[in-house]
Amino acid sequence: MKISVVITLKKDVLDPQGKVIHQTLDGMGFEDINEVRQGKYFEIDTKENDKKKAEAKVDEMCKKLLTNLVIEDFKIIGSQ
Amino acid sequence: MKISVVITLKKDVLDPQGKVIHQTLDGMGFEDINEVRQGKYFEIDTKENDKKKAEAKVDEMCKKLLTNLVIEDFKIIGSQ
Amino acid sequence: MIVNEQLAIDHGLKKDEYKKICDLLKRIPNITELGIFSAMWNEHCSYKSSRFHLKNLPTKGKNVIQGPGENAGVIDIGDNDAIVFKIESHNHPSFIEPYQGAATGVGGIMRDVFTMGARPIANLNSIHFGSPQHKKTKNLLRGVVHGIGGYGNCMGVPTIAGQTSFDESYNGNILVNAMTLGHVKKDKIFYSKAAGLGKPVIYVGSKTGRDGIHGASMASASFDDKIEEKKPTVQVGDPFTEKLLLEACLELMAGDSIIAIQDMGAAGLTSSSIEMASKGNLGIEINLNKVPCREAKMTPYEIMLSESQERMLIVLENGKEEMAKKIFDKWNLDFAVIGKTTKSKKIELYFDEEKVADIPVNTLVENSPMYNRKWKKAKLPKKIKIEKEQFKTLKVQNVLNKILSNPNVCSKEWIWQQYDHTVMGDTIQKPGGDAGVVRVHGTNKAVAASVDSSAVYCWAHPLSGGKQIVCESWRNLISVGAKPIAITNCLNFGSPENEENMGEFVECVQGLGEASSYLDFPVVSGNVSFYNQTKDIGIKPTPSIGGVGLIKDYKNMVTMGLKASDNIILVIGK
Amino acid sequence: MHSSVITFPGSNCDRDVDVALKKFGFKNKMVWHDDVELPKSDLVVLPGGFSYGDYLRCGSMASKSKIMKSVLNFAQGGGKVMGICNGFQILVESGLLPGVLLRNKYLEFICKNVFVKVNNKDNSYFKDDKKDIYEFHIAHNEGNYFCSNEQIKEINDNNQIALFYSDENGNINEQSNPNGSLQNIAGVFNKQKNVLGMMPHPERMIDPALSGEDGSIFFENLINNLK
Ligand SMILES: Nc1ncnc2c1ncn2[C@@H]1O[C@H](COP(=O)(O)OP(=O)(O)O)[C@@H](O)[C@H]1O
Repeated sequence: MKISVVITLKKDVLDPQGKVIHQTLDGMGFEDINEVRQGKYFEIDTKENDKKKAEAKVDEMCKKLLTNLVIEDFKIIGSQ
Repeated sequence: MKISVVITLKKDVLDPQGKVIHQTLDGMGFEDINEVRQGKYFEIDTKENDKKKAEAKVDEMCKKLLTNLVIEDFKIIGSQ
Repeated sequence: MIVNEQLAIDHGLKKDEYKKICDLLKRIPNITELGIFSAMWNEHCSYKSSRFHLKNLPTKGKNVIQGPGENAGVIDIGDNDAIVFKIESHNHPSFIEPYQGAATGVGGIMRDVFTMGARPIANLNSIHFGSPQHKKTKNLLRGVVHGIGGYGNCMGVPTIAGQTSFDESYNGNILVNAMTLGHVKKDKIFYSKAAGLGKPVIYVGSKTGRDGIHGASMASASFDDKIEEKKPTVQVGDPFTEKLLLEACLELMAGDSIIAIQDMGAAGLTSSSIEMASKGNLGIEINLNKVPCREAKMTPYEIMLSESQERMLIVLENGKEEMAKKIFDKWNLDFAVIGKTTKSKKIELYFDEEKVADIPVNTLVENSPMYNRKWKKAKLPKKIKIEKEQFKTLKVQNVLNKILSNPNVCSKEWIWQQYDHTVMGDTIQKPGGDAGVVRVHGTNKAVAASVDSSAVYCWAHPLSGGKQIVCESWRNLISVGAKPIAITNCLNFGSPENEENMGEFVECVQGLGEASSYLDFPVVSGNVSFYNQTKDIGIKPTPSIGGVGLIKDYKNMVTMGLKASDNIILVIGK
Repeated sequence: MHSSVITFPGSNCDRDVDVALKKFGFKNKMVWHDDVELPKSDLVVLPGGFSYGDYLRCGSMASKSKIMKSVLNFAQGGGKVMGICNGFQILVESGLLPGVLLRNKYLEFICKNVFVKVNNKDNSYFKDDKKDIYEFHIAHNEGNYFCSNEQIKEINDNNQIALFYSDENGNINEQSNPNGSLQNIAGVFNKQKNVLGMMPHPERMIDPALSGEDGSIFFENLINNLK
């Protein structure tokens, strides 16, 4: 089973990358943008085939390694 | 309108980060993993409120800046 | 929000400190004012437990241009050249978020140096971790090293030396001390003293966000089990913006429009504006609506206490605003006139047309608390007894292997290889020797720098440990052929409210002072980090000394590598 | 000989290259990324550093800056363009050179001396070179050269590889590959060989007091070839 997770910076945390990408897009003529935020994306392919169990495992991985909850949030966005 | 995009490495491109994360998770006792792939995630908040138009714009941004099509693929995963 | 004693205590103030605030103001402060007092009066900004002892350190010398009290110390190296340098701790944030904590530590110290008009030319760092076996050590070490490299490499400043140690007393409280050296022409040094009335006060750099609100208070509190709750106070660094800020500031500094400049470090806009006003014996008036903000609806309290990185405050000459703005526009940085200097000797803040703070500057600075804390001699650890007989059974080879494989002794190349140590094209002694050496660009002179600490010595005997560490710094500099000139110090200790920890501090500082007086090796800048402890147990006393020396002709530099076979090897000293 | 060095926001080896070019006889001009026109140049150098903080992908945003249009035209007209480190990354992102530079295999920034073997001397950068193997300095986080199977075939067929990581005797093997680069590639040319990108920094090795002097040999040879 393949679980997809998205990790984003918390709302009030500075996203230096997003800021510069926004400026660059603006300079390229994409002027309608309010904000760009960059995050990370993971696809974790596990042997576990039970959706609930697989998601619980990934939830644990996110908490223990993949995110630093000081500045980031995570969300499981798909399982297949 | 906020468009979410996921950018992933093409299948045949080596993902050393994913590999190291896999190994680390394995070492932490998550032994059921087949593979971990890391990608990027963007949330682009545009003034455009027409879903089709907004997505078309983001599609263009991805092609012109956000992805390097030699190694990456992108997918719009949500619009709200 | 109602301000009362409990709220003051929640801000880290003591009961009698809160009473003192009310007495000084002759009223109860509002929430913004309370925030300002708590930031200015905490240990990190006010040095309330250390000032009493620090004043005994020797700070003058014939090469000293600026001693402690400015953003960094400055020494004269002849021919109108001067070196600006300082070391700074970022211990607590690095434990919570090792990458960002270490990165912003490096960013902060570089800002201190270029605020004075100097281009940073070398970085150093002193990092201390718990036992290599401890479950957190590996991640912390990795994160810190990546953070230091991530910021310094992006800035294009070489990291030329450092120090790494492991000891279980840091298991719950690692140390990350970062040091920067910069080069400036002696007649182009900038200070933070505001002067003149009605001069525009300018904000430049990044926007203000809600990051690190109360970071300075966190640096003054010890870790306990509730550490998770303190998490959101960590800031994210943006070395790219800092690189732009560096170039923009140096470009503006090339002219003569700046009266005073101060970076926004701990306690952000609060401490920078108050320091400038205090040094100039002036008042400052700020319209907080003019401050560039990253988030909508930030309150005056948040704006004043935000620790967003990569920001500066400048007092300009009248009429230079347009010219200055052009420079910051070119570098794509925020620029805003947010206030002016006044003769009120007060800090006066306005928000939405309302006055939201009105505090006499002297109550925040001169009247800040100073404590001569109780202390007692720390109990010295027991001597380790090794019987003569035992020595005889040891094999030299085994002993050597054991020493060389000790994490505290083994090569640190895997660390410094992750730091760009050759950018700027003047690094003539890389990490791996006794001290790093960089040429002063375009001259025959070179500057040597080393950072040292020896917690075990200081723990075994604080007074001698304090002396030894200054001597070690001296030896490292003379070993590369440099004449030692001055030092900066970062004093990492446990709680000053614990009499034994305070005792370690007092005696170490005394030792430091004695050795540096004796060697004519004055202290020109420094930083104190207290409350390095987990629960009630303090770390081993860890003063880090950053020494700087001069090599008049870089061709006379000495390196430690053996040069040819059949040379005679001598041991000197006693 | 006239050269131009382009400063992007975040470039940090621009001064170092300026020093090196002048030392070996170039009349060098610094050019701002936001400028539209290149000054008259025999050589354009894109320096190392962290343009735009290396955010998104290294070199990606710099490749969109104003001056790059002129650089593109200049290169298409046969002008000599050299990218060092971040400059190399910008050149691949702008399409002037094939491939991409991925994160180093061991995920760590590497700063050290390496050896590189010159593969192709039939161009103005390495013609009449006295050396086959240089000791150069590298300092990067993303130097892991990669391209598709078809591309690598084309690159080899056109003899576009400029430099390989090797050991000091010129052996090209895994031990001498510091970052996981495909086939140990340290530098590539475009088809016409007027555009060169390389990860190593010759400008950091132009003085006996620095990491070495092989950079001096490189620059001396370069200016002679361009004359
Ligand atoms: N964190 C670090 N950053 C940069 N250089 C380091 C670091 N840690 C150690 N080094 C370098 O490794 C070498 C050995 O360090 P150390 O064992 O502390 O030296 P010493 O022999 O003076 O005790 C020194 O040259 C030092 O500059």
